[in-house]
Amino acid sequence: MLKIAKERLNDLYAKINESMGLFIPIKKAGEVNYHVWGEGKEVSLETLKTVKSPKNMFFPQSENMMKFKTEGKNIEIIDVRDEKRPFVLFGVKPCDYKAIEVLDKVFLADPVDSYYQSRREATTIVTLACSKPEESCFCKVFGIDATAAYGDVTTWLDDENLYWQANTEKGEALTALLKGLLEEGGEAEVAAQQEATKAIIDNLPFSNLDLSRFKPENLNELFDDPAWAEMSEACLGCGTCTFVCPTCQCFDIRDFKTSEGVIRYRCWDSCMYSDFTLMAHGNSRTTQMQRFRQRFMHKLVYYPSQNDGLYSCVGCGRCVNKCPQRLNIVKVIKTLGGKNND
Amino acid sequence: MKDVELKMLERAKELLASGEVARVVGWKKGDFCYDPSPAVFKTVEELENGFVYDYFCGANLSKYLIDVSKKEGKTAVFLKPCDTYSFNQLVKEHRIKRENVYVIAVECMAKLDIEKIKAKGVSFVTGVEVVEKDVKVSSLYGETTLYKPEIVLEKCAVCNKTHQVKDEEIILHERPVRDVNRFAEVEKLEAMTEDERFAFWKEQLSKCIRCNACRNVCPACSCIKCVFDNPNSGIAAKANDSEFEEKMFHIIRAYHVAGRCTDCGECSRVCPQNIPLHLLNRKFIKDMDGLYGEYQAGESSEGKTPLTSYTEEDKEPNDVFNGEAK
Amino acid sequence: MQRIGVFICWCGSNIAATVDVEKVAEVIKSEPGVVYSANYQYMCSENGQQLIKQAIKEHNLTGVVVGACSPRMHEATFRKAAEEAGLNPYMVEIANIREHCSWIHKDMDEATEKAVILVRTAIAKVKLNAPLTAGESPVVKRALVIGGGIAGIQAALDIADAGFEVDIVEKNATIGGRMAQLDKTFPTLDCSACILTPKMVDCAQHEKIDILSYSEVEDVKGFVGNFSVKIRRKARFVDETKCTGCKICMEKCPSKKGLNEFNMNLNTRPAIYIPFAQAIPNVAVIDPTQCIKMKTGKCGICQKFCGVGAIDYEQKDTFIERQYGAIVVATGFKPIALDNFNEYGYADNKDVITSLELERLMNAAGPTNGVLLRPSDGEHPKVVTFIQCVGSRDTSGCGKPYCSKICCMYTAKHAMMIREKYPDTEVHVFYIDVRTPGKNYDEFYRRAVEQYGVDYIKGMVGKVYNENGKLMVQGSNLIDNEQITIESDLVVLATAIEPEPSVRKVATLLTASIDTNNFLTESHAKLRPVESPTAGVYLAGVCQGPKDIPETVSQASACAAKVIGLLVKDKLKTNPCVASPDENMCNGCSQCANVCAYGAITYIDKEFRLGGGKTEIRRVASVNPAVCQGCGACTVTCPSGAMDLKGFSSKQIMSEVEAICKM
Amino acid sequence: MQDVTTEKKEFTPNIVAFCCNWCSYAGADLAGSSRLTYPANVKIIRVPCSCRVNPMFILKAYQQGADGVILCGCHPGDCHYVTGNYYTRRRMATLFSFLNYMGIEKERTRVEWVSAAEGARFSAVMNDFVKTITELGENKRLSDLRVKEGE
Repeated sequence: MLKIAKERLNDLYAKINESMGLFIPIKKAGEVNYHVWGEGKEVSLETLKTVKSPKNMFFPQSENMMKFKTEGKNIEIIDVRDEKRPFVLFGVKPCDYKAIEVLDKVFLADPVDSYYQSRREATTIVTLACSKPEESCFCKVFGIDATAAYGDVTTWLDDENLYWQANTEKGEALTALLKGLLEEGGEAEVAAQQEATKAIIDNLPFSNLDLSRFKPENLNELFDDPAWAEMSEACLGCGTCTFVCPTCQCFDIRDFKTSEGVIRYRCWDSCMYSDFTLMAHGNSRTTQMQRFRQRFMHKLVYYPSQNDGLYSCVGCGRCVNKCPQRLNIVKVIKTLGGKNND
Repeated sequence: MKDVELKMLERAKELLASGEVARVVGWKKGDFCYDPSPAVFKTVEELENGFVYDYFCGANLSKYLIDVSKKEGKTAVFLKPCDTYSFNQLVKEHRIKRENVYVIAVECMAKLDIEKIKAKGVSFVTGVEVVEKDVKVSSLYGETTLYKPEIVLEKCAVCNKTHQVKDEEIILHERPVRDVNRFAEVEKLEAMTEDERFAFWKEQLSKCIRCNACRNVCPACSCIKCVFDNPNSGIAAKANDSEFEEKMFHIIRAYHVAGRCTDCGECSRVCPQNIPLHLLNRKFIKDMDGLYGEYQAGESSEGKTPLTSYTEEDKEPNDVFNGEAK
Repeated sequence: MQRIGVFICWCGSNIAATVDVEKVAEVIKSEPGVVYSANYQYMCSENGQQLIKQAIKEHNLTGVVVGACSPRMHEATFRKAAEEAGLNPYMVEIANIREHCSWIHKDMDEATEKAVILVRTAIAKVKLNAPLTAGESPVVKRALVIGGGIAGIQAALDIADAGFEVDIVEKNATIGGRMAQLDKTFPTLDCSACILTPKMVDCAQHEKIDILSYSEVEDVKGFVGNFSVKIRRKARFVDETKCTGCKICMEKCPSKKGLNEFNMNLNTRPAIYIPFAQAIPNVAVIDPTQCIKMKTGKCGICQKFCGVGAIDYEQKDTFIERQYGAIVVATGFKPIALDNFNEYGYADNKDVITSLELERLMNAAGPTNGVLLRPSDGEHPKVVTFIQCVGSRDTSGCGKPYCSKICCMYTAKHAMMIREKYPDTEVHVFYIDVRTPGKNYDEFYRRAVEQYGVDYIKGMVGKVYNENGKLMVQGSNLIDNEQITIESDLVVLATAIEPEPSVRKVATLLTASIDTNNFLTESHAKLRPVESPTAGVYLAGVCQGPKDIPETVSQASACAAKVIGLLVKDKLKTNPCVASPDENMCNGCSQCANVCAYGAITYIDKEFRLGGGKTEIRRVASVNPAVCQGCGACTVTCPSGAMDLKGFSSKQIMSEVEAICKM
Repeated sequence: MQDVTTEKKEFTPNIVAFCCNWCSYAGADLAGSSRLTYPANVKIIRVPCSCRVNPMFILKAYQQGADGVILCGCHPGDCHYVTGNYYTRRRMATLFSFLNYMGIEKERTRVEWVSAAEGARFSAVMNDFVKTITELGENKRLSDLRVKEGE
C-alpha cells in the first residue's frame, strides 16, 4: 500500500495531467460533477455523490458519431472518431465502478460499441472507497462492498492521507508514473477505516432490502402487479432518474444540420419520456405507468435475466436524492421486492 | 404543523367516507422524514397508512389535476397559497375542470429544503421540529439548530402569496404578511455588466443535463406535446449538445411561460443541478410588471396576459433598456 | 422525392446587369432536389411563362422557384402559370433577386452570391410547401358606401344601376358633401349645385339605393363578401318618414343663433333646420345644443306647427345591422385648421377667409346671396389677395407635406369670377408654383392671367396684418426680387385639405391601412389605386388622396366597377394561407383567440382516440378559414406550436432561416 | 460559390431581416426600385406580419450563424392586420430585455417599423444596423459551434 498526504494531492493531479487527461469530481457553480482537471479547479473527492455519474467518461451525454458532408448532390461520410487520448478517471465510488461493469456488458458485448470501447480502453480507473455513506446508499443490497478494492487502482481517503493500491497492469503503470509522489504505508489506517465504514453500512436504513422476488420466473407476475399504477401516479415523466443513474444506457441517434451538411450524434435518452422508442406507428408505451414500470423492470428483472442475475442497479441512491417527487427504486423494491420489506 | 396535518387527514377521511369526493390529492409519507411524495388517495385506509403534511411538502399539486379532474367523480385537493395561483392559471387555460375539483386551502408556513440542510453539513436527517425561526434538526449524528430562513425552499424565502382559490380552508396558524422583494436577485444580475451576466448564465446553464424536470414539473408547461419533443418544431432536441442548445432550451422555456408563470418556484426546487431557474422566469415577470403594469398570473382565472394584450403607447423594443425594464 | 424547377429571370438588364444569372442557374442546378434550372430574359412574359409550364410538364416538377422581381409584383402571375400547367399554384416560391438584390448592390460577385442564397432560401421553403386550395365563401349582394359626397353618390349610382342594392351612410343630415358647398366648378365654371343636385335626386329616387343620412358606421365584422355592419342612426328628432320638408318649423323656430355649418359658419340657422334647399333627404333635423325645448323643456313650437306630427323630442339613436358584400369608403375631406398659421391673421381678422368660405360668399344661396361682401363690414372689397399653399407642401411640420392639388385651379376660378363680376376689383395671387395639369386646366389658368388680368405674384407671404382697417399682405416677389406689401380688403387663404378626421375610426373598423397623413392606403399606388389592402374595401375620393371632382368621379366609378365585379360572383375564393391548429397538439388554452383581431378562432370539444380503445374529449381550437386573414399572431402565442400558418409554416420559415444564414 | 468567398475578408456580419409583407417588405421593394443601396449581407425573409415572427426563428437565425437579426413591421397603428405589430412590440420588448439579461449584446437584435412608403428609411435602417453589428463583431454568445464546424 502507498499513500500521499492530502495537501500534496494537487501535485499528484498535476503529474497525471502531464501525460494523460484527468477526469475527476470538480465543483462548478455549486455542484460537483466529473470534469476534466486543470490547474485551479476545485476538486472535491469528499463529495459522496456527484450529480451525474462518471459514466459520462465513456458514454457522454452527447457524442458525435459521424458527419455527412454535402456538396451539391454529393454526400461524403466522415468518421469523426479521433485517437483517444489516455485518461485517468479518478475518484470513482465502488457503486459507480460496478455500474461501469453493468455498462460494459451492454456496450462491449457483440456487436461492440467502438465509441465506448475506445474510451474504455484508453482509461485507467482509480476508485475511491467510501468512508461516509449516506442514508440513501444501498449498494450492499447488490453485493457491493463500498470499502473494497475495485478498478485499476483503489484509493482510500482519510483526514490526512490518500492511500493507494494498484490492482491491475494499468494501475501499476499509473503507479509507476507517480512513484516519486507516493510513499509506502497506510495498511492499518485503511483496515480501520474499512471496519468503521462497514459498521455504518450495516446499519443504513436501506441496507437490507429484500430483492428475493425479482427473478426471471416472476416476470409476468411482477409485470402485472397492480401496485405499479399507484407507485407511478406522481411520476412527472422527466428524465432526472435516468440521467443521474450510473447504469442507464439508453440513447437516441439524431442528426444536426450544419453549414456543411449533417452531424449525426447520439445523446442520452430516457425511457421515462413520452417520445422514447417512438416509432412510425406511434409509441409502444403510451402511459407513464408503463414507462415507469419499464424502467424498474429493466433494472431489476429484464437486465438480470439476460446477464446471469446481475441487477442493473448498484444502489448509488442518486435517484433517491434527485427525483423531484421523491419516487425511486427503493420504493419499488420495498413494494414489490419480497416479504422482508413489508 | 402536526395539528394541521391531523385536521387535514380528518377532513380527507370525511370527504372520502361520505362519498363527496372520489379521491383526495395530497402527500404521502416517504422513507425518511424529508421525502414525502404527491399521492392520490382513494380510500380511508390509504389515508391512514400514509397521509402526511409537514415541512417538506413543498411539491405543487395543482398540475396533477389536469389528469385527475378528467376522471369520474370529484377530486379534493390540498393547495398551499402558491399552488392556488397555478390552479387558477390552469383553470383559465381550460386545462383543469374546475367543477370536478374541491379545493381545500391549507396553510403553509414555508417549506424546508433538504438540500440546503444537507449543505449545512447535516446528513442522515431523522426529524425536524420548527419553533418560530429555529429549526431543530435531529440526525443520526446528533442534533443541531438551524436558522429557518436559511433552509427554506427558494420559493418560500420570498413568498407573500395568499390563497386565491378555496372551497374551504384549513388554516390554524396565520402566516404574517412579510415585506419581501422577490426581484432582489434579478436586480443583482441586472446590475452586472453584460459580460458578467453572460458568464454567470454560461456557468449555470452548463450544468443543465436536460432532464426536463423543470419543464415537466411546471404547471404552465402543460402542453400535450412540447416543442422540444416535436420533431416538426425545428428546435426539438434531447440533449444539450452545445452551449447554444443549453441557452435555447431555457430561453424558449421561459418565454413560453412568460405571462403565465405564477412564480411557483417548482422549476428551481426540482433542478438536480440546482440551477436558479426561477431567476429566468422572474426576469420576464419583472419586465412585464415594469413595462405593462403589475400583473400576477394566477390571481384570476380570467383575462388576458401581458403578452396577449397591448396598448398603443407601449414601449418600443429597442428602448426597453433605457426604461423601466432595466 | 422532390423535383424542383428553378427559373432565373434577367428582367432585361434589371437583374442581369448586376447578377450573373447564368451562373446562378448553373450553381443552383446542383442543389439537392433541383432537377431543372434555367434562365430567361423575361420570365413574366408569355414566353417565360411558357418555359415554366413546359418544364413543369416535361420534368414532372413538384415545386417551382422563380428568381425574379418582388413577389408583390409577379407572384400571382407565376402561380397562375403553374396552375395552368397542372401544378398547385402554392407550390411556387419567388426569390426576390431584383428589388432585394440586383437593384441595390453594385458589385456583380456580391450580388450573384446573394442571389444564389436567396434562391436557395426559396428552394428550402418550396420543399416544405404543401398544395393549398382556396376555400369558398358566399357573397352578399349588397354594397355599403360610407360617405354621401360626390364620390359616394357616383359610386352608389353606378353600383345600383348595375342592379345591386346599395346603402349610403352619411354622417350629416343630407348627402351632397363638399361639392354641394361649392359655387362654380373649374374649368367649365358651371354651377356646382346644378350638376350635383340632379345626381342627389337620382340617388333618392333609385329603387336600389337606400340613403341612411345622419348615420355613422359603428362596428364592422366579417370579411370580403360578407361584412356585417352595425350602423348608428343618430337621433334627428324628426321622423324622417313623416317630414315633408315644408320648412314651416324653420320659420317658426325661435332659436336662430346656431351657426350655419353649410355656410362655413358665416351666418346662422334655426335650431331645427334643413341644411340647404336641395338637401336629400329633404327632412329637418334638430340641433339639440340650440333647441330651447331640449335645453329647457319649454318651447315645443315646431311640434305645434308641424302639420304631419314629425317632431319627436324623445327620439333616441337607433342601430341597424346589415350585411354587405363590399364597402366603398368615400369619407371626403375638410380644410385644415389654421391654428398653426398665425402669420396670416385668420383668427384675428374677419376679412381673412378660407377659399371654402369664399365659395359660400360667392354663392347665390350663401349668406350674402352671392354678392361679394366683406364679412367685417359688408362692403365690397376693392382689393382681394389670394395666398396659395396655406398649409400645403409644408415641411415645417405646421401644415401638410403634400400638395392639396385643387387649390391652384380653384384660386384661378375665384380670381376669374371676381374679376368677371366686379371688374373694378384688383386681384392678386401669391403662389409658389402654379400647377395645372389636366384637360383644359392650364388654358383656364392662362385665361385668368391673360384675359382677366389677375395679378399672379411668385412668392411667399410672410405676414398679414391689420393697419387702419386695411389688411396689409407682406410678401416677396421672387421675379422682381423685392419685398412687397399689398393693401387688401379681403385675403383668401387656399387652405390645405386633409381627410375627414372620422376616417380614422372607419379605417380601424375596416382594418384598412392609413398613412401618416390619414389618407387611406391603396393596395398598389399605380395598379390597384381604388382598392384598400383589406379585401372587399374600396376607396373613392379624397379619403385616398387629394383630388378634384372629375378625378373623384372617375375613382368612384372605378370603385363601382370593382364592387360590381365582386358582387356578380356568387362565391369568393378565400386566401388559403390561413392559420390551422394541429388538434392532436392543441391544449385548448385559449391564448390564440386572445390575440386574433378577427375573431376567427373558436373552441370545440372533440373526441380523440387514446389507444387501448379509450377516448377522450378535449377542447381544441378551430379556425374559420373565411375569417382568418393569415397574420400569424396566434402561431407565436401558441406555446405548443399546435397553431401554424399555411404557406408560412414554422417549419418553412425555420428552413428559410437555415438556408439564408448559410454564407 | 467557393471562388467568390475564398478570400477571407474582414468581418462582414451575416444579417437576417424579417419583413412583414405589407409594409416593410414593400418598403424594401421601394428601396430597391429607388436604387437605395445597403450591404448585400442583409437578407430578407418575408413574413405576412411581424407578429408571425416567433422568438424561435430569431434564435434559430443566431444558431445558424446570423450576427444580427432585425425585425421590421408596419408602424404601430398601421398594421395591415390591425393589431399584429402591437403584439410584436410586447413580445420583442420582453425578449430583447431577456436576452440581454442572459448577457447577449442588446444591439444584436432590433425592431424597426418601416412603412411601404419608406424605401429611404429601409435602406438607412439597414445601413445603420450593418454598421452597428460590424462594430459589435461576430455573434459568439448565441451561435452554435456545431453549425460552423468545418468552415
